[in-house]
Amino acid sequence: MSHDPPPELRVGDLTLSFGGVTALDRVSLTVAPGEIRGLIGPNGAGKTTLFNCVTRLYRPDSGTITFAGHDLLRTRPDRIIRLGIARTFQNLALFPSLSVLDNTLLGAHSRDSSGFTASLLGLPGTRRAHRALAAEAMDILDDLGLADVAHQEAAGLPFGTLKRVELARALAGRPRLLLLDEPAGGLTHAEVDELGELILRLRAERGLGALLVEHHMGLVMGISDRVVAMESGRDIAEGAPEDVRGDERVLAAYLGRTA
Amino acid sequence: AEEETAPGAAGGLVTADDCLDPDAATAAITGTLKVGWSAPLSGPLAVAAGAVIDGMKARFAVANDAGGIGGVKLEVVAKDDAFNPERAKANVNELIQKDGVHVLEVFGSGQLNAAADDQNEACVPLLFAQAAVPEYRDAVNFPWTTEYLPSSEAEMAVVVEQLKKKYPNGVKVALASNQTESGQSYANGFKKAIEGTNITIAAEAPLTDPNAAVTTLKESGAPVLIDAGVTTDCLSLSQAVGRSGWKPETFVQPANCVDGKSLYEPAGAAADGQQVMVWLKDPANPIYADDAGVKQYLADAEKHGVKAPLNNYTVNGWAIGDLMVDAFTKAAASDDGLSRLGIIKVARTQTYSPPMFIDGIEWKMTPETSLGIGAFRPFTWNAAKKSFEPAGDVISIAGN
Amino acid sequence: MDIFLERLFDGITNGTVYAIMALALVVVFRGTGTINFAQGEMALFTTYIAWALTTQGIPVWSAALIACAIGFVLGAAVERTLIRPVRRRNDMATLIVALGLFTGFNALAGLLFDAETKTMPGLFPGGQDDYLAVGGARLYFDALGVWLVVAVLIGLVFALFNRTRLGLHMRAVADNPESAALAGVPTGRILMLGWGLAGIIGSLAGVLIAPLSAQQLSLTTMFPILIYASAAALFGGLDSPVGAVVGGLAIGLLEAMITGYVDVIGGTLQQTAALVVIVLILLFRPTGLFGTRQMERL
Amino acid sequence: MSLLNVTGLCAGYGPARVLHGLDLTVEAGEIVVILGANGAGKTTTMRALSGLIPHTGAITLDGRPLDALSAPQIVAAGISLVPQGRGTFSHLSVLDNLRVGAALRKDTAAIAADIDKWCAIFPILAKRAGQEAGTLSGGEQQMLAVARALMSRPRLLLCDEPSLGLAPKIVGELFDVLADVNREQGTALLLVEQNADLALRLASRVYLLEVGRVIAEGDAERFRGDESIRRAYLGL
Amino acid sequence: MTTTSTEHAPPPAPAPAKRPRGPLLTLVRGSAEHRAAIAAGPLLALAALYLGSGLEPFRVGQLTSVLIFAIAISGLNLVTGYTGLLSIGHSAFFGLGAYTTGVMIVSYQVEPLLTLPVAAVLCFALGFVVGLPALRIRGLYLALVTLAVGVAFPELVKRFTDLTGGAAGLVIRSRQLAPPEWTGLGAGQRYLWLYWVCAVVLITVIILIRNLTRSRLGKAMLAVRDNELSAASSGVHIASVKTLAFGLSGAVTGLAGGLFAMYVGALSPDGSFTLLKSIELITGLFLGGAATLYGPIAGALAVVFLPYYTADLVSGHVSGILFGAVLIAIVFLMPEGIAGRFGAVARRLVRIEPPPEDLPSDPTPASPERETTQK
Ligand SMILES: Nc1ncnc2c1ncn2[C@@H]1O[C@H](COP(=O)(O)OP(=O)(O)OP(=O)(O)O)[C@@H](O)[C@H]1O
Ligand SMILES: Nc1ncnc2c1ncn2[C@@H]1O[C@H](COP(=O)(O)OP(=O)(O)OP(=O)(O)O)[C@@H](O)[C@H]1O
Ligand SMILES: [Mg+2]
Ligand SMILES: [Mg+2]
Repeated sequence: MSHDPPPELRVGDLTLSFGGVTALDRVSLTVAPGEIRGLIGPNGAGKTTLFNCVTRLYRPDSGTITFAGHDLLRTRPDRIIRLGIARTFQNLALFPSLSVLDNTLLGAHSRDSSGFTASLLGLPGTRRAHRALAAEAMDILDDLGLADVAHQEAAGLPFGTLKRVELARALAGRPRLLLLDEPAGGLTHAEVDELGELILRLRAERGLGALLVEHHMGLVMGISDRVVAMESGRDIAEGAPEDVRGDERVLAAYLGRTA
Repeated sequence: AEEETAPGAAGGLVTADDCLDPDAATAAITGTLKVGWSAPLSGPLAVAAGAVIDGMKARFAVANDAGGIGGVKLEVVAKDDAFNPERAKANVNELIQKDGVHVLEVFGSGQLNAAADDQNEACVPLLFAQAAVPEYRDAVNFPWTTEYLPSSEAEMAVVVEQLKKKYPNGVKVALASNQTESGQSYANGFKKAIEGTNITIAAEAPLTDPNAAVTTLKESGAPVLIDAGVTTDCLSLSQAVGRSGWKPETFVQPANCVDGKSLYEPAGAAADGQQVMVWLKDPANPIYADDAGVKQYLADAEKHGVKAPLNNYTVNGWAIGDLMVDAFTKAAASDDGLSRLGIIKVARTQTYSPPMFIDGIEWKMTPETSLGIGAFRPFTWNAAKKSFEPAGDVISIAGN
Repeated sequence: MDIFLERLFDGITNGTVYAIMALALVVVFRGTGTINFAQGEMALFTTYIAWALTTQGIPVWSAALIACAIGFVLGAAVERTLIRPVRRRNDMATLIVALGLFTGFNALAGLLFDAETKTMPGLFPGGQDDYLAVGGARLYFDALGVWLVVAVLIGLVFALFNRTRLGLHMRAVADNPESAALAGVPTGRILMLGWGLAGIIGSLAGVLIAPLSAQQLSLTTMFPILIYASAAALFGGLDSPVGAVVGGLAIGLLEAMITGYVDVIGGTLQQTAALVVIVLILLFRPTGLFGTRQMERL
Repeated sequence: MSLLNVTGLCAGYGPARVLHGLDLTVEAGEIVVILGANGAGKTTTMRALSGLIPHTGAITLDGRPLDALSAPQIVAAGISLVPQGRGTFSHLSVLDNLRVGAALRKDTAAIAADIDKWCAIFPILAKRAGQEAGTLSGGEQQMLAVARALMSRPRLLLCDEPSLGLAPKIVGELFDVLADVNREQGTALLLVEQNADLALRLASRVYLLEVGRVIAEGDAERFRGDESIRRAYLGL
Repeated sequence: MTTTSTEHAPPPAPAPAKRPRGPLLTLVRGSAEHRAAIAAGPLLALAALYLGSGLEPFRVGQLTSVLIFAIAISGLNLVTGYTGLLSIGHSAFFGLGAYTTGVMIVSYQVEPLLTLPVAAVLCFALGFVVGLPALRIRGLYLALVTLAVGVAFPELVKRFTDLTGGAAGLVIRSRQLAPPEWTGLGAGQRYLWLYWVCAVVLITVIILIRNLTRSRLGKAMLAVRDNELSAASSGVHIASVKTLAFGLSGAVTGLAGGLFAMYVGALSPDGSFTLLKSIELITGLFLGGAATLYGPIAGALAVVFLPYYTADLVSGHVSGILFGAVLIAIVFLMPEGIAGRFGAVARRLVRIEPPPEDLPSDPTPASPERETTQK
């Protein structure tokens, strides 16, 4: 793997419209390896749509997306995670009837290489592999303070908890780039701070990069290396957090007077 | 290719030697003789099956009133199979093993198929099955089974006989066939019967959608229309023919369409002149007003509370009951006595004319042929009078 | 030409039969978000009632109206007592209840009216001379009548859903019952109404279909029709009344034309063939012809 | 007499009990905020008040008991909820969503005026008027949910984390709007909010919830000012 | 059960603080008692099977059909229960399996048991093909595809009369089904032979499905059922999961079909392989408990014995009404299905606790029911 090009996400001139709505309008953006990149913008700016294009849930009308030299637009949705990109969903997209642990384990689906016949026969090797993954998933849950609910069904857990399960699932895929869509939604202040620390720690430990969509200014500005601001499908500002925070257009379109 | 023979088929004569329990097969029946039915008591066929059983029960009641078979009373045990072969199989086994019936009866050929092996092995006679599968007319392989319904082949042979007389130079025929087993066996029977004649099939259409079928058949311009269908097709086909404005010269319906009131009257003028092959007397038909058999039947039916005495299925059930009583009586008088073996031996060689069979038609089983009913009388429907009228004499194929 | 016309008329008539039943399915689906597999047998039951009334000398139109009224009450009652308590638990519970109703109503009809085939008088003149000659083919009034009823019905259902508050509330309840309740929509009453309306349409369908059906009125009349009506509704797009009708007509026409013109398939396979064609079309329009594209947003 | 009076509220899901005897009041025209950690039972409280889940204890609105009422009847009584997770009608158009919000109202002209009003306040709703609500962005749906709840012109509006997913600018505007509604129509507000600072600025009183119980209540003023409370309860 | 009574007031109050009584028995996972309890299950099952074999032959026959249905329903469970794809076309798999076995025995005199793998393979292929449209078509629309398959099967059987016997049906004579010599069973004990064959097949199927549902593919199936898009984002290849699920499901149901052919001997397209059979299987699945391992057995018992006893109790149409009523009653009383209900009761009585140190040694919960409860 050493000769792999650095896992850099490059989005170039991405455009997508739904009927009359242009959700993305020639957006370009790069996330360098190990970089934490904030992505902000008013509601409806196209942030989630950008994520959906990167993870191949939507097919853009034009533009390019590459990651570590791979053309993502020619990659199947289920292969994205193998390339090292995992995401969380803004509005929760968990598996409600599965336990928190199983939800997390599914994030590691692509890393489970046990053969079909072997698992059908219940061979010891596959069980061992499975147990190893489970132990790793448990560690992640521990890390996120979710160990207590590991065996509970996802349905019925409080919103804030589910947001963390989303994150746990994404981490279980051992990604090199995390796409986080409003991970702080529904979290308390204290939890938001912990989340910020966790992301920084992950970068330190695993060299993980992140593209962070968030309306919680404290979090974005606090941990991002650089921030991009979008409006109406276009990128309108880019730079260090302080610069973007002070940008006129960002102030007008996004931050308003509360900033 | 099979050299094995089924139990009891030694030289065409039934024996109990190979039975699982030979003693039970030869034991004399005392007390009550139970006839076990597996029939669709629920679902769309419930009325038909119910009527057959009702008719049989009434005939048994008459026999019981007269002292039974030498003191042995007759009883019917019926189980519902919802016209489902696997349930019929389970029923038959339960009837044999748990209810200890002496004689079996089933409704439908899939059901007979599912039951025949078990019942032959157990050496419990299955008599006058409501089916017409050629295989079971074979006394060697299925010594313990007989069928009641005339074979479609026999019926179609008679129909073709008729056609040959009417159209000596041959004729083109439009064939409407139902996609079920009985429909297909009619269609195949017809095709077999016209082999070597100059009758040809101009068009064949499935009855799944009668209107569509008629559109196609009418287009063929054939003067003869043959309905190779089941009971539910009779009326819908006449109506479709009527609506299409087509007037086939000859329109033959299958024997199971003989119920004038429900299957011909509603079609009005469209049904006029339609022909059908019949073996039973229709108690509602004025031509039998003075018939002794019919009068007796109606009186007995009334006495025993038969629900629909005029229904063709009831009459059939009665006639089967009659055939059974005859067989039981003869068995009681035979060397084997009133035992399962005695009964099947008689049934395999029985010759009898139930009073409700049209005069000149008899039930005939011989060790060589197990045809049962081998003759029919053609009738045509008179729409103005709303009744069937004879359209010739009894035609028999027995012997050829 | 006239044979083509005849097949066309046959196809349209069969198609309208499927269509009208499909409409009933669509009303339940749009109004409550479930598919009522017992719809056919409930319609069968009310049609038997209509038939029984006509044998008592009640004119067939009045009998049909009474059947519709009973259909409404029956549909509403079934929703209230049997469907609602299980609906929330899971979809499959609803399915099994519907299957229970399917068996139950069929058997009840058999018990009350026995299984013998009945001749249901038509709402429209259906004699052998009641037809219009069109290009050498015959277009019977009763078929034409059903065409008209279906045309009117589709208009009414469309207007109900798209032009009235009741329709809006029905759609809201089907979409998200909890939010509908939170908006003050009396969800219970709306669900009952939805099933009731479907009951009316179903009853009307039964009364119209029975005289035209090859099987007349018998315990097996409705099952095959329900199957094709479901196919029609799905083909059209489940939540679209227009789609239901187009779907029904498509199946009817496909069947008629395939039987008529495609010899290889002819005899036995026309239903299969019709469904296969539909599946092929679905591959290109995965949510039916007129169904709203289910956009999933995450 | 208080507008909303809740005493001894217990509720849960199946055998699992979440609320253990909650007492709570909201005066007419008042703005009250409920704070509490993840899983404290805030959403459960809101759902019980709206008649979505069974409960024991007493809930009255203007002295009238609500315990026997169904969710739509509670809306008719004057309580409306902006649920957590929005619960928009995803296959209905934005406009139809707003119309359903006015399900109980008969004043057609005023309804139309209200729709116009909300479309003016949240211009994106006007832009997306004909679009299926399910295709809106997260924040857009949140705006729609608030507007829809207000379409019934409630006397008491329950908001479960209304700022979730909204851009900072919109959050500010939304709180202004809520304040306006409160001022102009006298609508009382009961808010659940993670953005405690913002909520404390708007509200006059606060309840602090922990595992299904009220562990502290008092004037928002006090909470805003008292560093120790802020640190202990709000983690600020 | 999350009752969200939105309309009908007054919502029933939750039982005041009545915590479910403590479990009768608490077992520590991995302890000797726990292992004993786990071993007791199969032993009990074997004992029950052995007891069953001693009943009157017709009862053994009934039990054989229960076993066959249990296999067929287990097959349906894979695709409808675990993967969430409603299939109304499983009558076709059942039928294809039955006809494969039937034709091979009747026309080619193949040893009956050898026909079973062939039936399974053919049905796997058919399932795979049926699964292909599932890549584009979803939800109820997919049910239409399976409907087409269900409608097509009897029509095709009738169409290819030469091979299948057409509408008249295909009959396997019982002498072709005699038990092999090594069993020491006589021709008259055919029923016992078939009973044990079915039992062995069922046990094998259950073990395989158990392994499957714990495997990567099994979890992927559940994920596809719960949320397709997010499953894809987690790296699940939806297409292969769906086609494989359909294929495996078809193979298992086809296996049951092959056994059914041996059981009933008489195959008729209109008798046993219409959509009504699919409905029977679906009914069994949901009565027993979808997405549970043992639900299909409970469902099969219900499907075989409910109509039997309702027909015994009352005759004719009343039995149909009773059957419908019982069906609805079961849904009311046990919305999670019979097995689901029993699982819940069992969990209340016996609690399995993780060992004190709480190592995630076995990530799968003790009861197979738990991880898969319906939404
Ligand atoms: N499938 C779709 N059909 C129609 N419009 C869509 C669709 N998906 C997104 N849109 C529109 O595209 C725009 C961008 O949406 P997107 O979800 O990307 O916004 P966002 O930046 O994530 O906003 P938020 O911060 O509110 O989550 C929105 O206005 C939305 O209405
Ligand atoms: N549908 C449900 N079924 C079972 N338990 C539930 C359900 N919904 C919530 N709970 C439980 O109720 C408790 C309180 O949850 P609730 O959603 O009220 O918390 P919350 O305070 O709103 O949290 P958050 O800030 O994360 O939204 C939690 O322990 C949760 O697990
Ligand atoms: Mg977004
Ligand atoms: Mg909450």
